[in-house]
Amino acid sequence: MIPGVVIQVAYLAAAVLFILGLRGLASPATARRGMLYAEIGMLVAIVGTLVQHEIVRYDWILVGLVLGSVIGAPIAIYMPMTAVPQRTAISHMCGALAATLVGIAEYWRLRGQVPHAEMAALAFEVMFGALTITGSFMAFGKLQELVKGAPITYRGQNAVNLTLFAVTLGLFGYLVVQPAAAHVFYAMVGLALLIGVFLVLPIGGADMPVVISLLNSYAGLASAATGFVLGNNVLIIAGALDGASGFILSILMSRAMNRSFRNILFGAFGSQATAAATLSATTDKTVRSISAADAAIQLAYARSVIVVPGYGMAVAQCQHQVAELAELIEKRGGSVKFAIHPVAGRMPGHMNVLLAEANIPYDRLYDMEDINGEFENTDVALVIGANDVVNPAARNEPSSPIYGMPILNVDRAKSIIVLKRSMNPGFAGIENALFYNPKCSMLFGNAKDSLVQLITEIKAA
Amino acid sequence: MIPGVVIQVAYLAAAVLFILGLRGLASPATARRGMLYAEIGMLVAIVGTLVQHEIVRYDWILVGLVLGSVIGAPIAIYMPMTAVPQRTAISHMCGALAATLVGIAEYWRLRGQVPHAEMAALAFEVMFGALTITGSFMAFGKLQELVKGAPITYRGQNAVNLTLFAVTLGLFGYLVVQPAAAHVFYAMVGLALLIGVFLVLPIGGADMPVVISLLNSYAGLASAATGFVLGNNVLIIAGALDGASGFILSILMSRAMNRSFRNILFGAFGSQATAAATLSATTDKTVRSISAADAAIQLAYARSVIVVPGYGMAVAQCQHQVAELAELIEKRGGSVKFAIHPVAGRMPGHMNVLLAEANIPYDRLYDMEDINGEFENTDVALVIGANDVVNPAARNEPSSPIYGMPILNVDRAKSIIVLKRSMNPGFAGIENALFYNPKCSMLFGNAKDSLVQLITEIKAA
Amino acid sequence: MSGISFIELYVFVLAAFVGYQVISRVPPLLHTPLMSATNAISGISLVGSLVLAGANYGTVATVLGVVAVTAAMTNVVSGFMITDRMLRMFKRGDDRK
Amino acid sequence: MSGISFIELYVFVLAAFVGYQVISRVPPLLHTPLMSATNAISGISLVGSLVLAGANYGTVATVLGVVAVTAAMTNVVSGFMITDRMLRMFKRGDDRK
Ligand SMILES: NC(=O)c1ccc[n+]([C@@H]2O[C@H](COP(=O)([O-])OP(=O)(O)OC[C@H]3O[C@@H](n4cnc5c(N)ncnc54)[C@H](OP(=O)(O)O)[C@@H]3O)[C@@H](O)[C@H]2O)c1
Ligand SMILES: NC(=O)c1ccc[n+]([C@@H]2O[C@H](COP(=O)([O-])OP(=O)(O)OC[C@H]3O[C@@H](n4cnc5c(N)ncnc54)[C@H](OP(=O)(O)O)[C@@H]3O)[C@@H](O)[C@H]2O)c1
Repeated sequence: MIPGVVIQVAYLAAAVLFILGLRGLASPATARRGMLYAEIGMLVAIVGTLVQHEIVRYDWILVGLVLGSVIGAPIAIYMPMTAVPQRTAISHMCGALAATLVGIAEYWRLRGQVPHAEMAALAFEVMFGALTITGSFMAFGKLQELVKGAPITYRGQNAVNLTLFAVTLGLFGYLVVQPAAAHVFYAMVGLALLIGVFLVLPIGGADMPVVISLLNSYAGLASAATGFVLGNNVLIIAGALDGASGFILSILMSRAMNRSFRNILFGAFGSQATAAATLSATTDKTVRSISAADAAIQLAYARSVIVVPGYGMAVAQCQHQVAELAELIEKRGGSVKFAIHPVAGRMPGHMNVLLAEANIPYDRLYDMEDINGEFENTDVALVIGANDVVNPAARNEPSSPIYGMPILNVDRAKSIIVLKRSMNPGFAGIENALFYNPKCSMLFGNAKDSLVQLITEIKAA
Repeated sequence: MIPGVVIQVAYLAAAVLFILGLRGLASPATARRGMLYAEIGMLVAIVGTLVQHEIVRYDWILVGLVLGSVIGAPIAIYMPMTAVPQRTAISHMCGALAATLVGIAEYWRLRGQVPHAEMAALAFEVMFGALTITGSFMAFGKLQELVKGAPITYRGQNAVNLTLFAVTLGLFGYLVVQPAAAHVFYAMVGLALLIGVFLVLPIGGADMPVVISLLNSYAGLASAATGFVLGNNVLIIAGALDGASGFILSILMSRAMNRSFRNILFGAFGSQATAAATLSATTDKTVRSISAADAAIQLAYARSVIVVPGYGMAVAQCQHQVAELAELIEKRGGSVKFAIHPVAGRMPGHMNVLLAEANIPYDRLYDMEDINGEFENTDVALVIGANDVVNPAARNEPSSPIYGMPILNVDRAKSIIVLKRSMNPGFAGIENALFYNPKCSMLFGNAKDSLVQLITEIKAA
Repeated sequence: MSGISFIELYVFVLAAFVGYQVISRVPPLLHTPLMSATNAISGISLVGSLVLAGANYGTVATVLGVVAVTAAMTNVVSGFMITDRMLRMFKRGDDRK
Repeated sequence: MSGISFIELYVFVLAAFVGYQVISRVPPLLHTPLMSATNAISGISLVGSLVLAGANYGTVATVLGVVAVTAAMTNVVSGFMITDRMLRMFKRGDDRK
C-alpha cells in the first residue's frame, strides 16, 4: 500500500511539474525556471519508480542509465546548433524505440494472454512506435546527408504504400480479436518498421521539419499508448503533451509554408522542373551585382538597417559575423533590427536560436507582423541567405506555389542587399523576382566570406 | 457492460463539450456556439444517466425535472439584468444544495459504512456544500436588500468565527477516523450551515461580488468532491471548471479593487467614518453644479465624447437612455465611445451586459488600457454614476485606501460632466477630488431623470 | 459508492489546469455571461441527484433526491437560458440594424 | 498489465487539452527549445523501461529493458541539457554586458 501511494504521488507531481515546465516556455524570462520544474519532475518520477516492489535488481538499470547519460551528454554539449533538426529526429527515434521495446517485452512476457482492449492499446503502441523508429531514422539520414536528400520516387509508389498500410491495419484488427497470435504481432511490427522507411523515402530533405514534427506527435501517441498498457498516467500525460507539441508545430509550419499535409506527405514535391523552366524564361531580366566594397559603403552610411536572415545563414554558419556586422553599424550610429519570418530556416525558431547563440538579445528580433510596417522607412534591407520568405510572388503571383504565404516586405525598403552564392532558388524551388528589382543588389558568395569582407571594409571606411 | 460503456462515453463527451463551451466564451463571436456545445453536453450527460440500471423509477425524477424547469425558466426570462448578482448567489445555493443532499443521502444510505478516503471526500463535500448554501443565501439577502446590507459586526466576532471553524474541522477529522459516527456527521453539517451565515454577516453588501465568486469556487469544490464520492468524472471536471472560474474572477476583482482577500473577508470595511471625516474637511473647496440645459449644449456641440458608466447607471437602470443620448450625439456629428473599467459596477462585466442590453455594439466598449490614452483629446467625458473608478486619489494620494488601483483618466479630458445624485461617496466610501476639478461640472439628480432632460434639451437645440 | 481511485486526482488536477487556462482567456466583456454559464454547467450535479431520486434507496433518499434534482435542474435551465439571453444582446457594430 | 480503465481516457483527453493550450502560448522565438524540451519530457517512457530492466521477467525482457532505458535516458539527458544550453543563449538587451 505505502509504496503504491508514494509512486502515485510522485507521478502526479511529475505530471504537474511537466505542465508547469512547458507553461514556462511562454516567455524567455520564465523558460529556464520552467525547465528546472520539468527536470525536478523527471527526477521525482524516476526515484518514485525505483522504489516500486517489482524492481528487484538495480545493476542492469544502472547500466542503462549510465549508458544513456554517456551518450546523451556529449551530444548536448558538442552538437552545433545547426544540427538541431537531426538531433530531434534521433531523439524521436530513441523515444519510439523505448516505447516499442516496452510494448514488445510486455507482449512477450504475457505470452499473448492480453485482454482485447489492452491488446488494442498495445498494438497501437508498437505500430506507431515502430514506424516512428524507422521514419525518424530516415529523416535523420536525409538531414545529416547520409541518405540522398532528394525525394526518392518510383512508379506505383502510392499503391505500394497503401497496400502496406492496409495489410498492417488488417493485422492490427486481427490481433485485437485474437491477441494470442504471436506471429501476427511480430509481423505487424516488421511491417510498421517498413512503413516508416517507405513513408519518408519520397519526401524531400527540406520537407523533413514537418515530417519530424509529425513523427514527434506519433512518438507522443505511442508513449501515451504505453501509458494505457501499463496503467501509468504520467506516461499518458507526457505522451499527450508531446503529441500536442508535434501536432501544433507541424500545423504552424505547413500553414506558414502555405501547404497542406497531404501535399507534403504525398506530393513528393515535383516542382524542380517547373522552377527551372520559369528561371530560364526570365534570364533576360537584369540582375545588379555589387562588390563588397560598395555594399560596405551603403551599410556604413545607412541610418536604419533591417537584417533578414534565412536558411543560408544556417548553411554558412555565419551568425557570429552577422552579430559583429550589426554591432559595427550601430557603433557608427545606424540602427539595426532583425526580421524573423516564422519559417525562415529549416525548423521552427531556427533563426532565433542561431542569433541568440551569437549573443543578440531577443528583444531585437522582430516577428513578421511587428516589423513588416517598418521596411518603408528603412535605408537598407540586408538579406542574408533568405529567399522564399522574401519572395514577392507570394503576394502578387496567384499561379506561384507559394502564393498566399505571408512574406517579409523587403521590397518596400529603400535599398536591398542580398547575400547568396548564386541565382539558385531556395527551398520552394521557384524564382524570386526580388533579385531583379532595380533597388536590389546581389553580393554573391558564401555568406560568411561576404560578411567578413563587409566587416573589414566598414572598419576601413 | 454495455450500459456502463454508454454512460462512460456520454460523460466523457459531456466533459469535452463543457470545456469547448467555455472556450467559446473567449470571444463574443463564438460564445453562443460554445453555449450550444455546453447545452448538448448537459443533455448527453442527463440522457446517459437515465439509462443506468440503478434507476428503476422515473416518476420522481420527472417531478424534479419539471419543478426545476418551472422555477428556472421564469427566472431566466423575467429577471432584470440588474439582478444578475442576486441570481448568481441563488444559483450557487441551489448547486451547493444539490451536492450536499447527495452527500447526506449517500451517508444515510450506507449507514456510515464508508471507507476512510471516501469519508474524507464525503465530509469535504457536505461541509463546503453546507456553508455555501447558507453563505449564498445570506449574500442573496444582502443583495436583494432583504437583510441589512451594511456589515453586521459585534465584539469578539473573529474569535467566535475561529472557534466555529476549529470545532467543525475537528469534527471533520474525527469523521475521517470514525466514519460511523452519524451524530458527528450531522453536527458537522449543522455547524457548516452556521459558518456560512457568520462568514457573510460581517461583509458589506458591496463586497458581495467577491464573496459570491469565492462561494462559486466552494460550490465547485463541493461538486468535485461529489464526483470523488460517486466516482463520477464528469462531476469532478465540471466542479473543477466551476471552481477555477470562481477563483479567477475573485482574484481579478480583488486585484482590480486593490484589496486582499483577507481584507475583504475580515476587514468589515470600517471606512464609512473616515470617509465622512475627509468629506467635511474639504467642504470649503468649490463644486460647480451645472443645469441640464447647459450640459446639453456642451454635449450637443462636442466633437468627441467618452461615456464612463459606473454603478449608478445600474442603480438608475438608465442604460437605454444612455444609448439614446449617444445616438443623438452621433447624429449631430460627434463621436461617442464607452470606457469600461474592469470593476465598474458591482460584478465582473456588469457595465458590458447593461450596455449590450441597450443595443450598444460591443466593439464600441473600450477596456481601460485601450482608451486611457484618448481622454486628452476628448471634448467631454460624461461620467454616469461612476465614482471610485475615476478617482484620481488612486494615482496621487498614497494614503488613500484605493491608492494603486488603476483608474480611468477622466481628469485629462478637456471637460467633464458627472451625473450623480449628491456628493456622497461611492463603494469605497472615500471622497473624490475629481468633483472639485475646475474642468468638472456636476449634474445632480437621478441619472435616468438627468439623461431624459439632456435628451429633450439636445433635441430642442 | 464505487471507491476512490487515485487516478481521479489526476482528472481533477488536469481539469483545474484546463479550467484555469480556458477561463483566463475569457475577456472582461463576457465575465457576466461566464458566471451564468458556469452556474449552468455546475448543474451537472444533476447526474448524481437523478440516481438518488430514481433508485430504490428508500423514502429519505428519494425525497432528498427529488429536492436535489429540482435544485440542480433550476440551475441548468435558468443558467443556460440567461446566458443565452445575455449573449444574444452582445452585437458587433455591423450587426446592428 | 493492470487493465485499462475508462478513466484513463479522461486523463488523455484532458492532458491533450492542457497540452494544446500550453503549447499554443509558446512564442515562435522559443519553438526550437520547445522541441528539445518535449523530447526530454518524452523520456519519461523511462519509467516503463526501468521496471522492465529491473524486474525479474527473464533475459529477453531484461535485455529489451536495458536498451529501452538507454534510449530513454539519452533523450532525458541530451534533451534537458540542450534545452538549457539554448535557453541560456536567449538574453534581453539589458542583460548583455
Ligand atoms: N523554418 C521551418 O520550420 C521550415 C520548415 C520546412 C520548410 N521550410 C521552408 O524553408 C524555406 C525557408 O526560407 P528561407 O528564405 O529561409 O530559405 P530558402 O528559401 O531555402 O533560401 C535559402 C537561400 O540561402 C542561400 N544560401 C544557401 N547557402 C548559402 C551560403 N553558404 N551562403 C549564402 N547563401 C546561401 C541559397 O541561395 P544560393 O544557393 O544561391 O546560395 C538559398 O536561396 C521556406 O520556403 C520554408 O517554407 C521552413
Ligand atoms: N465590478 C465589480 O466586480 C466589483 C465588485 C466588488 C466591488 N466593486 C467596487 O465597486 C466600485 C465600482 O465603482 P463605480 O465607480 O462603478 O461605482 P461607485 O464608486 O460605487 O460609485 C457609484 C456612484 O453612483 C452614484 N449613483 C448611485 N445611484 C445613482 C443614481 N440612481 N443616479 C445617479 N447616480 C447614482 C452614487 O453617487 P450618489 O449617491 O451621489 O448618486 C455613487 O457615487 C469600485 O470601488 C469597485 O472596487 C466592483
